[in-house]
Amino acid sequence: MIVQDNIPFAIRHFAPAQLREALRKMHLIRLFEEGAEESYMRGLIHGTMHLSIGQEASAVATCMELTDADKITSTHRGHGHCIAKGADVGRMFAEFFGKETGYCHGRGGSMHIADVKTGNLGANGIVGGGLPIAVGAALTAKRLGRDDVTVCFFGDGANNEGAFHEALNMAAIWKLPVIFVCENNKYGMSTPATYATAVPNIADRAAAYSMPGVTVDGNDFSAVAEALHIAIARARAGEGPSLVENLTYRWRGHSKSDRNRYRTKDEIEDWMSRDPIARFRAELIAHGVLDAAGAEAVEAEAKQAVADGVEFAKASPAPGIADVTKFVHAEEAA
Amino acid sequence: MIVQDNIPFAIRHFAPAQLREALRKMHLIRLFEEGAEESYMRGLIHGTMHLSIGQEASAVATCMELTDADKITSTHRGHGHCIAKGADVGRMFAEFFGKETGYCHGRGGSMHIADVKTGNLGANGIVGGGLPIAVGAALTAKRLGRDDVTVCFFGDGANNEGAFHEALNMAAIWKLPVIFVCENNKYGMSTPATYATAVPNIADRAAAYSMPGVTVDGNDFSAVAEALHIAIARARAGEGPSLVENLTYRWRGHSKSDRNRYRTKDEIEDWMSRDPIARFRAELIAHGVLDAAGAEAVEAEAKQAVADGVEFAKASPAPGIADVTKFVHAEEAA
Amino acid sequence: MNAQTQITEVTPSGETREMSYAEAIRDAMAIALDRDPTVVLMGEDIGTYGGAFQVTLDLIDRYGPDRVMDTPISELGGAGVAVGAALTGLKPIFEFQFSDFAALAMEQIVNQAAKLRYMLGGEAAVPVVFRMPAGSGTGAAAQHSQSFEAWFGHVPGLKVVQPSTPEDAKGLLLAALADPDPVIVFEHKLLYKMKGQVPTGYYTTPIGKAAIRRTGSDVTIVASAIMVHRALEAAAKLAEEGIEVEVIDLRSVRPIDRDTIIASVKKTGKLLCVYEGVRTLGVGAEISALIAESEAFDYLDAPIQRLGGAEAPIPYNPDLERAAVPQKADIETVARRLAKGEV
Amino acid sequence: MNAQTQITEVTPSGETREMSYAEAIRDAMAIALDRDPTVVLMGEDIGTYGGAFQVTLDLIDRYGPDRVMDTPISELGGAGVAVGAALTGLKPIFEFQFSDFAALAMEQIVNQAAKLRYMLGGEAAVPVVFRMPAGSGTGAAAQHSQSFEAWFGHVPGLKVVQPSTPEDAKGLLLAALADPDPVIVFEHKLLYKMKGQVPTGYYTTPIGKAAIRRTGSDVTIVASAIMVHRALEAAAKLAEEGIEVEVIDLRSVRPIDRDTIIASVKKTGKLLCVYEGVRTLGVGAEISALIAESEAFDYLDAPIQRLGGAEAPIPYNPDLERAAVPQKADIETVARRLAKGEV
Ligand SMILES: Cc1ncc(C[n+]2csc(CCOP(=O)(O)OP(=O)(O)O)c2C)c(N)n1
Ligand SMILES: Cc1ncc(C[n+]2csc(CCOP(=O)(O)OP(=O)(O)O)c2C)c(N)n1
Ligand SMILES: [Mg+2]
Ligand SMILES: [Mg+2]
Repeated sequence: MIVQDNIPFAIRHFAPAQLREALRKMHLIRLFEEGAEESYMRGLIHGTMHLSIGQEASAVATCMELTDADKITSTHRGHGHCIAKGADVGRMFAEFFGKETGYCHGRGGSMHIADVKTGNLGANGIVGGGLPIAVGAALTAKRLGRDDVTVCFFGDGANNEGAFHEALNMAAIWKLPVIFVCENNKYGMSTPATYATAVPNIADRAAAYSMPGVTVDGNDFSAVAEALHIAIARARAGEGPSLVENLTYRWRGHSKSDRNRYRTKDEIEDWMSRDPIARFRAELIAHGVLDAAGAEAVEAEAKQAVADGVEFAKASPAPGIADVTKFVHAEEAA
Repeated sequence: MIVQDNIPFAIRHFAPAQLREALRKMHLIRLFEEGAEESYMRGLIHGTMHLSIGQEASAVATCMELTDADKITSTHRGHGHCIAKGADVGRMFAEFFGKETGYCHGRGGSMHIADVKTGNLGANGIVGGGLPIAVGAALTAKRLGRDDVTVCFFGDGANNEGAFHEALNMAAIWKLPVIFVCENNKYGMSTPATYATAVPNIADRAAAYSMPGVTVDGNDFSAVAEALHIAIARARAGEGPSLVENLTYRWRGHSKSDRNRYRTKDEIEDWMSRDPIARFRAELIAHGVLDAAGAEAVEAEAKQAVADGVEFAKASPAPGIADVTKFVHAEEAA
Repeated sequence: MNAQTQITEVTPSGETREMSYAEAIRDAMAIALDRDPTVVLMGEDIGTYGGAFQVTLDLIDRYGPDRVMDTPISELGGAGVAVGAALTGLKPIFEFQFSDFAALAMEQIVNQAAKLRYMLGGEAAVPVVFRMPAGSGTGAAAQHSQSFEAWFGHVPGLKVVQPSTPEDAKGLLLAALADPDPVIVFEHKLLYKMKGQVPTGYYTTPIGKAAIRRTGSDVTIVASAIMVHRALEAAAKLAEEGIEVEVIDLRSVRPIDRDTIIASVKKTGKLLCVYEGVRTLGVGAEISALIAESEAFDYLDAPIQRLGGAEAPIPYNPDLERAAVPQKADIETVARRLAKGEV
Repeated sequence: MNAQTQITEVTPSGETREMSYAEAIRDAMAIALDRDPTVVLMGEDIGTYGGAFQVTLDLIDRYGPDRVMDTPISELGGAGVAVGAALTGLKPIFEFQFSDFAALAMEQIVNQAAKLRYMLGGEAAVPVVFRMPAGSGTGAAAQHSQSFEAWFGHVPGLKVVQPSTPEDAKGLLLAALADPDPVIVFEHKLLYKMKGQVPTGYYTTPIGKAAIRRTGSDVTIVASAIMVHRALEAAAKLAEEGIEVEVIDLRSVRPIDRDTIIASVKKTGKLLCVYEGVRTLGVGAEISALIAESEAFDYLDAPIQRLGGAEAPIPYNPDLERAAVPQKADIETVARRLAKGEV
């Protein structure tokens, strides 16, 4: 392939249909989360949730080259990952509404959203909880001689958990096909990464595990896709794990109860001006992958999917309370 | 001070009496552990224990500049640390014999040997258990405006515990006066550090916490003392933590039940030929700190202390079984 | 900061003020920070954010980041730092954001904090307090809704309390801090907004004493945390039917106040234990067992009943979530049947 | 290694062989490794070293390091890797070197493994086995001698077994592995050298069934792990005095075999629970409570007795250590008093 320096990696590397689909997923994530927010306000969703609005490029670009056989482990801020990996927003809404048709049959909610069939092993309510699990998934692939890889999403806050250290070390010594993707959105809840983490970039810590570490602009779809392309190739070639750090930002508060006392309006607005979706969309148009009308159509498609999803969820049945202990154990073993 | 390049740091830096005392402690550790081994064979000690024979320079040189106000946290292989910090071998034997006069009144044994008065916060049965505790001790010093430092001993095996990561990160972000001293004796039980740890030197991991990390010959008294001198000065000056890695070797098996299937005879003999005590002793003689007779006298002193210690321990009373729940809570709160 | 180790005495004023459970805890912490310079608060997002449940709220503004320390997301290490600090002269109050995350720190709490005094033959003390927001009912699902008090209650060297009122939340926290040994305080998330009269100034509520919240002669209910309120509601309802329920607020899981419970059961002859933790091996198992082995055994007129959490993780769906822990109606039903001799 | 997911059937031979408890566990693991290519063993020093208690011994020589994996000293991460592997197609048997170190891994065992199937609405399974050498008696003091079965027994989604014989050690481990959900196996360190007849070949011992080890009509003792043997010794002694003790080996803490225990207590009218874990909130509390709430209540002729571990960490001194857990003489004394109506 002839490298054309002025053309971003993603445009060179992916077919137009793939790029269009990526844009669709980014819109879908944004619209899904806006829809979830609205449903929450209207009392259709209870509990809490963690929105990833502003981080869509990171989710979608990271999953760009993954197949359903490849696995991801996700986080409490996992809606984007779930959609990026191929989940259906109707079943996601149904889960958030606590319905039997939801991905977790209403037992998990936002914090445990999963879609095992598309390789999403689940969001996780425990910060850092998915890190060793991802390493285990990669171990399975290696032991069973499969070539699937596992992508482990985690946040800047999670990188200070002991689980991070133990997981990266084991992945490295066993050369496992896992890619650790840190979504560094500058804060773990209210705590700045600059306060909580003793190094400037999370990727600096890759050296402690003799693995490659790279920090990229997480709002630049192509930059993320390229970093993942390299890391996935390395993993599939049996050369072991990598750490990729996507610098990004969440526009919303940490969760539904955030008074937002730790970020300035200026900072938030500055980051909103770097909207990853608008950026990617402009890029696609600039490189002739789509025209403006085509982009509108993509967005409209996503909008329709969200509207349909909400309707599906609303119309779905809730689990019966007699089933409170169902799924604790396998049926046959119950 | 004029640096004389051919004279080792320790000889330049410490007074002859201090160096003599250091040699005495190294002998004392060796002889104490040999005495403990013998007592174990004779059934005076039960349970298990972890001998540090071969690692004496690391223990003594590390503690060289510490006062009783300075703290250490020790490990399951902690006899050397305990003696280096100033403990009395009689009370140590008494502890091993399960006696009321022991440092832990017979409740702790080898794995929990401690001497809070000399600043030894205790050995630890949990690998890595002392790491965050040391950080806490350093936090106390900083909060209370004291200038004492804490030295945290841990092994190469412990460096793969999550506690290592969390502790070093917190020490770094809070710039606490703590020195992490890794005694890298090449194995965690049977597991080679080269297998279990994804970096060649444990000190390489210091970079992940933006702290200085240095690897020294842990059987070279002076090299260890110098590394600690620098780290302690840094800590006392409020500049934060350091990581010092002492490369050393245990001559004995991991514990009393080791079949030693993971090390070659050659390797063990090679390391025995690098005896840190003989080396330090020769150095002291070479630099005129002591003559051969003086060195003999030092060793004899240590021998006597061990013999006296065993007698003290034997003659001491055991706790009464009615006291099994004594010390669970403070007396007044019991 | 300068070394200053004497404790400033604050005289209790004899007055009370209406406060929420969360405010009462905050008040206790402020008093502790005022009177003892060795007290520090530690935890994730307890500073500017004010804590996940806004319990520390503005304490950082009043006491600064050296006394109100945000910790990285490092539960094991954070708890261990608190243990090490307590061992050497500070009195840390460490907040877990949710008690579920204490699962990451069991090593430091159980293997270290609980045992250090003993392992060192009385030569060391670990005066640390761990605050644990616990319980279900917030739609936060299986990893944010657990009740671990039975785990800690099983560990010698710890004390474990579960305040159910604002007054106790303050008094037990101050007692925990005054205690020379590690204390675990379970705070129920659904109680944070509950209001009540709370004495102003410094006071302690003794650890290890249950409280009789309602006297009655027909059935004894021993309940803990939020279940105390559900039991009281059930008791009020049953009183209308002429059934007099004695409601004991357990307050302390370790040590357990045997005497109060035994005396009550000797009077009523009937015991129902109500707790939110999983039924099997939960707090009610211990209460049942201590009665069954005590002199109260001979006074028992009916099998001892337990209402505990379902044998399932806490589900997300709100109806399932409610079904997973005892509700007022469940308590009412069982207590009624017990009173009527139907079990 | 190549993907190969079918399970090779091994027919039980109908024969038995004398083996130690440790050998029986090893035999189970070898059979599992032979018949199912997805089985892997993980743990610290389980390879060349053969495991801290020499349970895996030479399995690394027979199966190689891909099937018998030494893990770094990373209990949380190691357990989590096992969980992730189980979630995606392997069947890991993870050995904790001492069960005490599971305190570091409660997060992965309890928050993840135990709940994943439920949180994901049945769409996932975590068929992992955690092996836990437990108990006191080796002079290893407070951090190497604990009995945590009550903690895990309190957690829905887990199964928890405590084999007391070589035959059960093998059969329960194979049953654990065949189980589609996570199972915790507590192995008592003092039993590793105990010998017994063990069926050769593949078989499973059902999880959740207690075993009546001795029948008797005067007193029921429900004992677990090593306490089964002490109870049997005590029972033999008491038989000489004409006191007939029924000894039930609990075997499974979660689920508990209610039926067997209830039937026995209905027969004897007297119950003594004997367990090594700390008395308060230990396994005996649950057994007592389940009887006190059951139809067996009406058959009880005496208060339910419990003999559990002291309310203290396990001390180092050997005499103190023995005093900290029930011994044969203690069981004898309490069972005798119970039989004679002295309690
Ligand atoms: C073990 C654990 N500790 C604390 C929390 C509470 N909590 C949930 S999300 C979060 C912040 C996580 O920060 P980061 O990893 O940066 O992810 P982000 O929320 O920024 O996406 C915290 C503290 C938790 N869920 N689990
Ligand atoms: C948390 C924990 N895991 C495992 C063990 C068992 N164990 C005791 S010492 C040891 C090896 C420790 O290696 P290292 O840190 O290098 O210290 P060394 O023994 O070499 O001095 C192990 C695995 C333990 N005591 N604690
Ligand atoms: Mg973040
Ligand atoms: Mg080592």
